[in-house]
Amino acid sequence: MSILLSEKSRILIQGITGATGRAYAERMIANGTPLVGGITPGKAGQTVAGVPVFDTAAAAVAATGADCVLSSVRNSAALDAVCEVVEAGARLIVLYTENVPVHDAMKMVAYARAKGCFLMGPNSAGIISPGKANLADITDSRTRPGRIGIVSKSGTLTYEVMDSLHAFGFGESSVACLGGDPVVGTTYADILPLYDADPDTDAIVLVGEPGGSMEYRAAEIVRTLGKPVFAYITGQYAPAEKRMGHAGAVSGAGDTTAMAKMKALADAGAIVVPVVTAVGETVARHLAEAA
Amino acid sequence: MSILLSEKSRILIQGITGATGRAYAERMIANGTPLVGGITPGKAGQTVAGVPVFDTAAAAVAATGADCVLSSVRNSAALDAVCEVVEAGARLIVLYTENVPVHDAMKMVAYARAKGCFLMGPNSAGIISPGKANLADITDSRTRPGRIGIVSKSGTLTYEVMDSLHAFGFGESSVACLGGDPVVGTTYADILPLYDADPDTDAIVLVGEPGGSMEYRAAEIVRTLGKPVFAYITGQYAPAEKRMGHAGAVSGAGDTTAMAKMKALADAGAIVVPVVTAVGETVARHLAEAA
Amino acid sequence: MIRLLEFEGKELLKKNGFAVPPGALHGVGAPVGAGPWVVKAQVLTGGRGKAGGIRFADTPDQIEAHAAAIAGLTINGLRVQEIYVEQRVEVQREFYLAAMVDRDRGRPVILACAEGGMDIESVPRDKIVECTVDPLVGLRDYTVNAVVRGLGADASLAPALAAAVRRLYATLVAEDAELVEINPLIVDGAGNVVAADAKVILDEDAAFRHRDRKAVPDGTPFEMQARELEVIGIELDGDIAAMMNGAGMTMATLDQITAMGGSVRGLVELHGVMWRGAEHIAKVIDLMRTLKPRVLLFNVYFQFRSLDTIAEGIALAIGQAGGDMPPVVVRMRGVREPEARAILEKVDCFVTDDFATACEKAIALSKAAKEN
Amino acid sequence: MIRLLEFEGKELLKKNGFAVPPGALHGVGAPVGAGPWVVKAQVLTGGRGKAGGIRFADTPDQIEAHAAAIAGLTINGLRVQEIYVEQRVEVQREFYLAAMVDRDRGRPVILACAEGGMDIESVPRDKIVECTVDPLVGLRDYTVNAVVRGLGADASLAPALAAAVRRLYATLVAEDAELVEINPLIVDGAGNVVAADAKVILDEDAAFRHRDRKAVPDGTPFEMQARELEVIGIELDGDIAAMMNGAGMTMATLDQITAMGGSVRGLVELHGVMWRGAEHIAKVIDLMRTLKPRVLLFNVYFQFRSLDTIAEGIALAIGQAGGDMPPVVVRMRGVREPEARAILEKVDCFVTDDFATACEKAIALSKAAKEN
Repeated sequence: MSILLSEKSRILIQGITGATGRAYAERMIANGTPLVGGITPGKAGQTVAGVPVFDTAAAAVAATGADCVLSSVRNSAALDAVCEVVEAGARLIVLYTENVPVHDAMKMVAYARAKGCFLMGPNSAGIISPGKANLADITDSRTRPGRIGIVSKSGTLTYEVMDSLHAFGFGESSVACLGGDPVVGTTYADILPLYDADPDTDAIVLVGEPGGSMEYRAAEIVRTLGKPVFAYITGQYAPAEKRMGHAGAVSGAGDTTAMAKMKALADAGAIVVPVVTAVGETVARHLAEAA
Repeated sequence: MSILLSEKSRILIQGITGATGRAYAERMIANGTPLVGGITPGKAGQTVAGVPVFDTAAAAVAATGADCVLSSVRNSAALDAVCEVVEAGARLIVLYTENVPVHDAMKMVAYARAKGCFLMGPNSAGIISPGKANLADITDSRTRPGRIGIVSKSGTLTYEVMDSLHAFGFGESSVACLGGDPVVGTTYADILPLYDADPDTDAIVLVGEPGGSMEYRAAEIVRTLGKPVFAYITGQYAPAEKRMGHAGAVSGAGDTTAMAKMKALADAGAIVVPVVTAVGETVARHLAEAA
Repeated sequence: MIRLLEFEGKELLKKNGFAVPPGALHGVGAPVGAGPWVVKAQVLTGGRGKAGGIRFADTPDQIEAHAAAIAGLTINGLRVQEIYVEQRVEVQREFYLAAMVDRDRGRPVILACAEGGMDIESVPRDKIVECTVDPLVGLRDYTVNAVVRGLGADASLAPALAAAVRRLYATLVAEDAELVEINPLIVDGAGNVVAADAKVILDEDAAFRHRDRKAVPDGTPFEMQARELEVIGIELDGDIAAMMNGAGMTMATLDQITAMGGSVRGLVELHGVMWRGAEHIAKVIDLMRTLKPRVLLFNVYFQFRSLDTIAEGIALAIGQAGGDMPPVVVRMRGVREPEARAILEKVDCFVTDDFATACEKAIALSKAAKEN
Repeated sequence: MIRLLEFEGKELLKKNGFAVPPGALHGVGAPVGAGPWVVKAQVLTGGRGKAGGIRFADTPDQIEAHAAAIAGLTINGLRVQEIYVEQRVEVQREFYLAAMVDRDRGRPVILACAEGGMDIESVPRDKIVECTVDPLVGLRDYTVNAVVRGLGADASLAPALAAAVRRLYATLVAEDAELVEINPLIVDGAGNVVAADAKVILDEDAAFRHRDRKAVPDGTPFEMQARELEVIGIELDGDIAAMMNGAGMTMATLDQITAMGGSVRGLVELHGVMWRGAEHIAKVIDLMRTLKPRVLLFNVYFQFRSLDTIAEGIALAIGQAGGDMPPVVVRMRGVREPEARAILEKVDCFVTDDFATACEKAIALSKAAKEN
């Protein structure tokens, strides 16, 4: 199994006729991701990578039974795009778009939550269940099916974590990137229980960052889980009050520093890994000891 | 047991310092309904019927752990009132107020649904679980604890149904009045499964009316239930296109007539009762045959 | 439910930013601008064109002649209320566009059709685009664009039509309307988007947000008078006039009488005026008597308010009417029932606490009255 | 994050319907109206009063004297940018009122305190009323009323304060602001509610809705130049200048270098300019060289875009710099790695595919350079 996304998912790309949308569509079809259609207003009747294009999300969902959407639209269209697919009944949305205004992010997050939809992002690198479906900017060949669940705010850092795990023979059940912006839809607290309930996940790797309180809510959940959680928090030496591209990574008030979060997660029972390159080794050592 | 409301509910009255609010509060306390407080902006610190008054719903919920609200405010304040208690985390709201603008009703219904809150009304006569809690304009002494669940759009007609049931020795597990307006929060389709799952309910009485399609959605649910449903639809001889006080009772298009609804419910397996005074007798006969 | 005449609807559209053809009520000053004109019957029903209620005029004299002819019309049983004269607009293209409250789905809905000017009910369902709006997020671009695509116009018209769709939805919400229908919405000779007709229904429950609005719901004189007394009255053509509390009870009483072989002359639902006291109730009863029913039936069940008031009202009305009162049947149940019974013992009426018995008695009395 | 100076913030408040004291920048025409005036340092930091940045003037001569004194000030390490002169307002009452984006809760929040004019962080938490707004329903009366109660004013002021709260929230949303803080909000001698100060932060990501707005985020010259190249630059005071893709990688590289005993001179996050090509990358590298780092480190991992571009950019920059280039360490992984390696084999740099190895090498080189 896997979380949120599987070979049974029915996927749409919003903005499928754009350059990025088209590239994703072709990669998905080439790698066996169950893409069933796309949405571009005014382009109904066309096909991209062999799947049909629809004018509206409602028409696409009605025709294909789609439940997952990868959205790659310009930032000024992001709020509209997310509202449309939420209203059409999507259960999972990856919003890849960066630089979404925070007021738009607050609205789309509130709406998606109200409708029980998992919104990854804004500014999410996506979600992938290796060997089953890929709704992420992560290359299929760089992932490996396995039994570790990853949840991360960062996209690029996730590549490092996977490499580190692969070096010790591990693979991933799913990889969920929450998005680098300060206001995102799905949080650690939403994802952790899904991995805990997934029979094909043995352990969870959580990648966090300074700023915000999302990792504290995660720590509360960690206390309730049966599976080991390995946590790496980036930005341990980040200067205070600087903005690191991800607007979320603002280490402002004292207790939203990486160090404070590492302590909170350790107190809650997580195994804290100090450098990202040590994740695989730490997981291997711990699981060997537990066995 | 009962549905939605029990002796463990923690109840607030919104507008408790008004004449109607005060009357409800005193009746609740006198009859053992678990009233824990009230809300009237600017009146924090007062008490009514021995329970504390708060300025805001948020403060009242924080102080009392309340989860249910009876709202009796003027129609111009109804949207605001419902949004406030929904946001404060109420799980059940009875909106007694009549003449709520339909645009306000649409907004409050959408918001309550989005937050997973059962909103009875606008224009609901309330909900009562006899012997446990009374959030309705139904006198406690006119109800009788028992094993029949009632769900009705009408308030007054519910009195007739109870009398008719009592005459044959039955009582009620709960009585839920959805509200007479065309746009209301909780519908038959929401309530029927709750009665079906309630171990202390043996049978369900559904009271409907012409106009709208709510009874058709109810019929779809009736097919899936294990318990017998007795349906009475009022307005069988109502003139078309007339407004009967409840704005909802407009029998416009052919298939929203009482007769068409009775047929749909009968086809779905409900036992249709042609006149309201025959409800008790029909239930008694059917349950005796089934036994 | 307040239904507006075309010219009232157009005033409301204009206030909300729509272009409408220049026009004025006939008899209010000179005709607006230069001809040609259209002379239009103002009446709350459709099919005006076929009934001769819409005529073209090239000269002021023709306006007068048409107005005189239209003034005498009765269309679908309704007399023409006003005559409206507006400049005739050159039509390049016609659309259907409407926004309404969908009571079933509990949401606003926008309807659009590439063909305008005809009865929308006669248009095949698959030619009508229907989009609901979630009030939690309001009207968003994806819906506007879907509606505009549904109108099937050239791309060059899309921005103007999108603006019209946004304006339409804003009007529905801002005016607390249940329906704003523009049929046809036209593109005129100069390429402007103009509302050539307007059908508007307003929500009377939102009057508190529109203090300047004079609520003018329609109905028979009996129904209008009932509304003035703040009760809901419905006029039918049978024998028994019945007064109930609650809409459900009102309909159930009608059902019961009809099912038992009786007939109803009128219904009054008095929920909401009980606090006004016995004299107000007596006034409502006087109004019921204007229907000349063969029997007056009261069927009330109060669980919150007490029955004394209604009993006093009935006693008062019987006393004031003298001998001019039809037979009275009262079914009462609820709070302070013995006290209410004591009041009614002093006047001439039949009292019971049973719904079916009351209906039976009222039917028997009405049949007896008929035979006399 | 665009922080506005007080006078810019007040212009924005005025545009959104707030009353502000009449004022103008010093040197732009004559002082507004009659005295007395306040002469205020315009600088993006607090504590202006204590630092002598706010002075009262009764005559134009005093304005000039104060302006000259203030112009020379450095407050909390920042030079005064402008001097603003406004009419002095008689203060009857002071409040604190702010609306901001609460990034943790993902909601707008309104803060209010009955005591204004002081640093809000020094006010006891229980004296501050904090209300969030659910974007699904917007600001509603129950929240407005709760905020107004939190201001603790007389009932006679409530309508004016309620209007101010609504206006504040509308400003936050309409201007795509992250913060609109009015401290103090005052009641003047005539009983009017006036914004006596303004602290505003705007969301630069919403620039597409505010085309007329000139985005002026602040930072060091290096950081500003980085922004012009559409990358994010951060200046520190160590030895190694590093360029990464992704914010997470940027922070992780800083962590790794620091944890391994090295130090960082600057960070550049280049995600988002890859499509611009090698020449743009070379320009960014030139900018990094202005920091005079002892070593240049590149740590990139591309799973979607290919590595050629970055390799070409590095090769180009090394070629153009001639001998004036610090040692270069490149860690590359991802799409078209062999091709990228082939490009870098032609220039003088250390290449690896391992994160830790790259950091180790960069630290060793920076220590060697320091010893020379």
